[in-house]
Amino acid sequence: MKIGEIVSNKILQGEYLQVQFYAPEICGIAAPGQFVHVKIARLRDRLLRRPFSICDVSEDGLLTVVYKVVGSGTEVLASLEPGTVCDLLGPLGKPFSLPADHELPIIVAGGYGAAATLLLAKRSPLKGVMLLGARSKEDLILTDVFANAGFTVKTATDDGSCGLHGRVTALLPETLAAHRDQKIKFYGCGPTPMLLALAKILQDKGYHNGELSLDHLMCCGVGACFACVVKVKADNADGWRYARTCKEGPVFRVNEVYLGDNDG
Amino acid sequence: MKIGEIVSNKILQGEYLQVQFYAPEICGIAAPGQFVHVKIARLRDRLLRRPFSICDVSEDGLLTVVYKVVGSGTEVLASLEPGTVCDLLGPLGKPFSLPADHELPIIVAGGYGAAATLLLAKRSPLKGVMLLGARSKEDLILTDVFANAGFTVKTATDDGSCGLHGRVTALLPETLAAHRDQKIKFYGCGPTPMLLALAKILQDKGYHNGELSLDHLMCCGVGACFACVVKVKADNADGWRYARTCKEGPVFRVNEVYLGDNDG
Amino acid sequence: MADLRVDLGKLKLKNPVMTASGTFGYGVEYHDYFDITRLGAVVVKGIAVEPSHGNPTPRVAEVSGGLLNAIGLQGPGVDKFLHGKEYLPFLRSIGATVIVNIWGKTIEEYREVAARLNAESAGIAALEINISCPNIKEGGAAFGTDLKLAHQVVAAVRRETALPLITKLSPNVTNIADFARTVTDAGSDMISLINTITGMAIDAETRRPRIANVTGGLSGPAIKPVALRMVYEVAQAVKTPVIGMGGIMNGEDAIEFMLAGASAIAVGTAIFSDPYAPIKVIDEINAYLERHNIGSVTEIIGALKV
Amino acid sequence: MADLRVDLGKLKLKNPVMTASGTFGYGVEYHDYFDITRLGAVVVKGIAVEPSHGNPTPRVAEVSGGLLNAIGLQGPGVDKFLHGKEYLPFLRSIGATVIVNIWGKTIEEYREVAARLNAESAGIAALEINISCPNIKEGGAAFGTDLKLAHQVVAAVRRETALPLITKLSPNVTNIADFARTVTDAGSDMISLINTITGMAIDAETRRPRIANVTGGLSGPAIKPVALRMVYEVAQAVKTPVIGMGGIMNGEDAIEFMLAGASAIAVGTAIFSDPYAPIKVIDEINAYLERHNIGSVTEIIGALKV
Ligand SMILES: Cc1cc2nc3c(=O)[nH]c(=O)nc-3n(C[C@H](O)[C@H](O)[C@H](O)COP(=O)(O)OP(=O)(O)OC[C@H]3O[C@@H](n4cnc5c(N)ncnc54)[C@H](O)[C@@H]3O)c2cc1C
Ligand SMILES: Cc1cc2nc3c(=O)[nH]c(=O)nc-3n(C[C@H](O)[C@H](O)[C@H](O)COP(=O)(O)OP(=O)(O)OC[C@H]3O[C@@H](n4cnc5c(N)ncnc54)[C@H](O)[C@@H]3O)c2cc1C
Ligand SMILES: Cc1cc2nc3c(=O)[nH]c(=O)nc-3n(C[C@H](O)[C@H](O)[C@H](O)COP(=O)(O)O)c2cc1C
Ligand SMILES: Cc1cc2nc3c(=O)[nH]c(=O)nc-3n(C[C@H](O)[C@H](O)[C@H](O)COP(=O)(O)O)c2cc1C
Ligand code: FES
Ligand code: FES
Repeated sequence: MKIGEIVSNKILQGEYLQVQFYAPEICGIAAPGQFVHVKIARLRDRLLRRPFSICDVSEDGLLTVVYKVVGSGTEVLASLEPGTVCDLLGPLGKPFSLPADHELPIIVAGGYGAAATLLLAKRSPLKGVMLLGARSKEDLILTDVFANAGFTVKTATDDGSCGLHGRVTALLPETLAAHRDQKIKFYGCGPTPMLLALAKILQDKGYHNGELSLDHLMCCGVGACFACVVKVKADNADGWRYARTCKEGPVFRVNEVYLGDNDG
Repeated sequence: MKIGEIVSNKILQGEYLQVQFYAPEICGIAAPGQFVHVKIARLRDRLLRRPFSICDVSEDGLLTVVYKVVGSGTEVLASLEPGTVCDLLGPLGKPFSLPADHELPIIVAGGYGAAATLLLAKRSPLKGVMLLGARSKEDLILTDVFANAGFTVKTATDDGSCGLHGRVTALLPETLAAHRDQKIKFYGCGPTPMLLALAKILQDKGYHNGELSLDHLMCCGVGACFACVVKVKADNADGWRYARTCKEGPVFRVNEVYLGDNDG
Repeated sequence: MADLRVDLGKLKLKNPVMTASGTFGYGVEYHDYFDITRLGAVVVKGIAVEPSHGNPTPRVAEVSGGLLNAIGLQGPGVDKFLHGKEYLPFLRSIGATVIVNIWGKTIEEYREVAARLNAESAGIAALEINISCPNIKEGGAAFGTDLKLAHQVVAAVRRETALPLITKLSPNVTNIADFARTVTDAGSDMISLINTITGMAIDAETRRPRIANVTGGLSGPAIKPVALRMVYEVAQAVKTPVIGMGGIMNGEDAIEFMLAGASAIAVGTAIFSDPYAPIKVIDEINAYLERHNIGSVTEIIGALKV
Repeated sequence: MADLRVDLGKLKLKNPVMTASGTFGYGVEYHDYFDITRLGAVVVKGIAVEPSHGNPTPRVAEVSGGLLNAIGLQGPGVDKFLHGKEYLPFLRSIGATVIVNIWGKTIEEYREVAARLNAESAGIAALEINISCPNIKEGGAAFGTDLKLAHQVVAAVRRETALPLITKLSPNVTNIADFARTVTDAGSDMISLINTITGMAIDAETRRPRIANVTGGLSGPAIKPVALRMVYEVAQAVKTPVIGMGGIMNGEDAIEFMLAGASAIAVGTAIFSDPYAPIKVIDEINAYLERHNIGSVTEIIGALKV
């Protein structure tokens, strides 16, 4: 098999697809929360690579990405047959740090956030709680995989079709109450508005032990172009600076996240 | 089958490939010497269509084009699998007029000129002579097809690997001698330098009964953009004007061809 | 069906979609493909006083996302345009809305072609002055890149005709808004932009320019961002109605130009890729408006939220 | 292996391939991918006197054959650049050939950053003055589109340093050759071009500009024909060595720029598509020269047959 070769590419669930690349080197060193930057073969009039979180890696060198078709790049990706070779750059970005042995991980995720935190769940010493939000039932992906990894999965949907009717952050209070005696480490991954809301809750409540994965439209993916920035707190007159989510992130500590006007 | 669908696409001989499209409407009205303007699916960063002479048409609606890979468009074309649908415009251009019942056609062709004159040969009332030139033996295409159509095929190659060692126009004198008593109609199709040389011989010798297919890099293919022009004789101070090979040509009368400095 | 009519001051069109001069011949070439009277307007290839050979070949080179051309304004001259059956008489006979693009090598030539067209103006909806030509009298400086010359040529044409006047701006300038103000000042009723951006292509193997004229004009999707920006700048600078063009391939592109401030748009290079492109653009604009519940296309003109 | 060394007057390079400022960070980001000392030069992202946030996001939009960006010159400021370990000290430590791209919002700021770099110039091969910035003192007119301002800023920097000086021209002007002459006059040893062309992208669905800054700079293959033309015009107009850039994706593109008159070239946006692009360009230039039996790359500079 060639490096970057697509081994399978099929519908995972609802709007989500799952593609597996043969990428033994990346698999060997990938850490939870990192991403690969994919040059999509055949997308000739578009120059940029597309970033995707590493969902899973296998010992035989298969790297799994879970994705949704949202534009031309993902449309072409969805049409690629097994055997097509793609050029992958990675693993890129600052990973989540694993919880310490005694720390209970609580993951709050939305959208492809579930995919971006699966490796974290698998590698956590203590198995914790996965709070997963989505628009509707069919968008709640990978719940069984998280359950198999030993996590308690709780869900919330905007339309109430599964789990709590409302925002995923609304699941936090009861979850925290249930684990009142444990040292908790928070993890978050999902749409930026959700993460900013989560960061506010955690910062307000003084839960500093946590990490959120904030990303933004990327070009280079390696920290060279300053396209992908979000505001993080800084020790300057403004109280913030733009940090590169591809290099200084995507994972930031809860406390780093700037809660003022954040266009990122 | 869909209109424009590729039915087969394979090597014909040497560097030449042959593609068949399902195009019943075009087949129904195509005349010898006309061309189709092909939008090559998947050539996303290139806007222009690629013009190809109609080599053959069948009663069941299959249109044959013979082509050589010379750049990105033909490279992509060569890679298209049967089932791919292309957008064809045509038939375009002024066709060859068929020889009258008593006229003996002598065709002088080089390169894909053989493909562009096959329909002419097939539809000629009298079967005549095909003079075919090429760089080397393996570039002499369709000789058996012309022979099957009743034509006498004589060849010339630059490297002497088949037929006369030299230019195809050198085959003219003996051919003319052999048919001294017949009314002859000349046809030419091939690289521009060859056609200009042929036009000069014919004009000098007073052989006015003939038609040459002169083409040039095309954009619109329908006469709208003036990209594809060659110089033809004109009744003005300069003695020439630029004629659109896609609309006023590609077929011009021998006598129309301008023999002064012709950049076309 | 949304209301597609647009009003460009003196010029009222059934829909905002025109063809870009030089990419649609004289209309007749495409009437076999679709009914060209369905177009907002047919803008014909540039017409001058005299017939003109145009440039030596090769005249075009395909480049990434675009086309480089140096056709050099080959054309029949105004006489033949007015009387040759495949030109204006044909367009008149089918009832197309016709805009005549004009050019000259001196101000006098511009003036004269405008006067000639004015004298037999039946069936002509407007004149479009292409000022991207070099002025041979003034040593080759293009009218379209010199504010004073641009003013002079528009004013000279204005004196000859009461026909609605469009001035087509060259993008090869530092400040496009200045040119918009100047030609408005000189009496232009509308502004169209952009013409092609000067570019060059080289064949590394032969070491020669890929077009005989060495440089040519770049068109197609490659120039769309520049065109959009200039349309936006001009629409901000003047009240004169704007006709936007440059790389429009589909209805979405057309909508973008209108949001930026264009009251109408023209489809050019896209036609070489698909002769039906202008008609598809009309349909796609309509589909967009219906999808967004917008009753009239005029509602999106300049409706960009910044 | 052909001889790839080029001589740009005061600046001698092991090969003609640089990185374009702003597309290669400060070098360190790519040193994991290949040995960046192999490059003719590493041109770092623009450095100013003070640290700078840059523009709000979104800062980029992908367009047909190109990229629109309005990063807004986010950067660490000259102090941190000189002393922060991931900046100049790193580049010095590995022995890279470094060109520092500089900018300012006033002439004084340009002068100051040049003076600061001059004072600690070990490891700096040249300065590149980015004049595409708006001059806040003069009401926002960009230095690079005003001949007088362009002259002043180059002259001011020239007085501060004996380092080889490159001036990077903006393509958003009517006559690029005039700017080449002016900056040469003001003491620039070399000229680089082109910077990005101002453009705009709009999201038809949201009706908003696709980048927060409304307009941005277009780069990539879309601008290559314009860049080639301007390089050619400048090379014809002045003797000052030219560094060409704009849409260079591979060795063939690089050769075309050198044929047009560039003594060296820079790879920019291509790096986002393939981080190894600059190294591949070096190899492909060499392969071209070997295939054509050309001993030295200098033989193709300006060797276009017109
Ligand atoms: C670090 C990182 C990890 C990601 N992981 C995943 C993942 O695991 N699964 C997944 O489905 N998607 C993921 N994304 C988003 C993914 O990169 C985009 O969906 C993809 O680039 C869109 O490409 P396109 O050509 O289909 O869409 P385009 O035509 O480029 O854009 C379509 C829409 O998607 C938005 N978009 C484009 N690029 C991005 C981007 N980089 N981030 C967010 N929105 C974007 C555009 O603004 C536009 O609205 C990730 C993004 C980042 C930055
Ligand atoms: C009326 C007409 C009929 C033709 N019939 C045939 C045919 O039956 N079989 C066939 O193999 N080819 C034919 N050609 C040539 C064919 O159109 C070109 O080979 C093709 O367009 C090249 O496309 P490309 O993308 O592969 O090459 P490009 O990358 O576009 O160009 C590669 C090389 O081919 C040259 N070239 C490009 N377009 C043309 C063109 N239109 N005419 C001549 N040279 C060109 C270029 O100058 C360049 O040197 C015909 C051309 C015309 C005008
Ligand atoms: C082949 C060709 C010929 C052109 N001829 C003319 C012309 O005669 N007069 C004119 O004003 N513009 C001419 N143009 C410019 C177009 O009208 C249009 O302004 C430009 O191509 C940008 O639009 P597009 O990207 O949609 O093609 C020509 C363009 C092309 C490609
Ligand atoms: C994301 C990005 C950032 C840039 N930043 C700078 C900069 O800081 N200083 C500068 O002089 N040019 C900057 N440029 C312009 C490039 O150096 C180059 O001139 C331009 O992109 C054209 O080359 P290309 O098409 O190869 O990218 C930047 C370009 C891009 C795409
Ligand atoms: S994408 Fe280039 S710095 Fe992050
Ligand atoms: S290709 Fe347009 S006129 Fe012939």
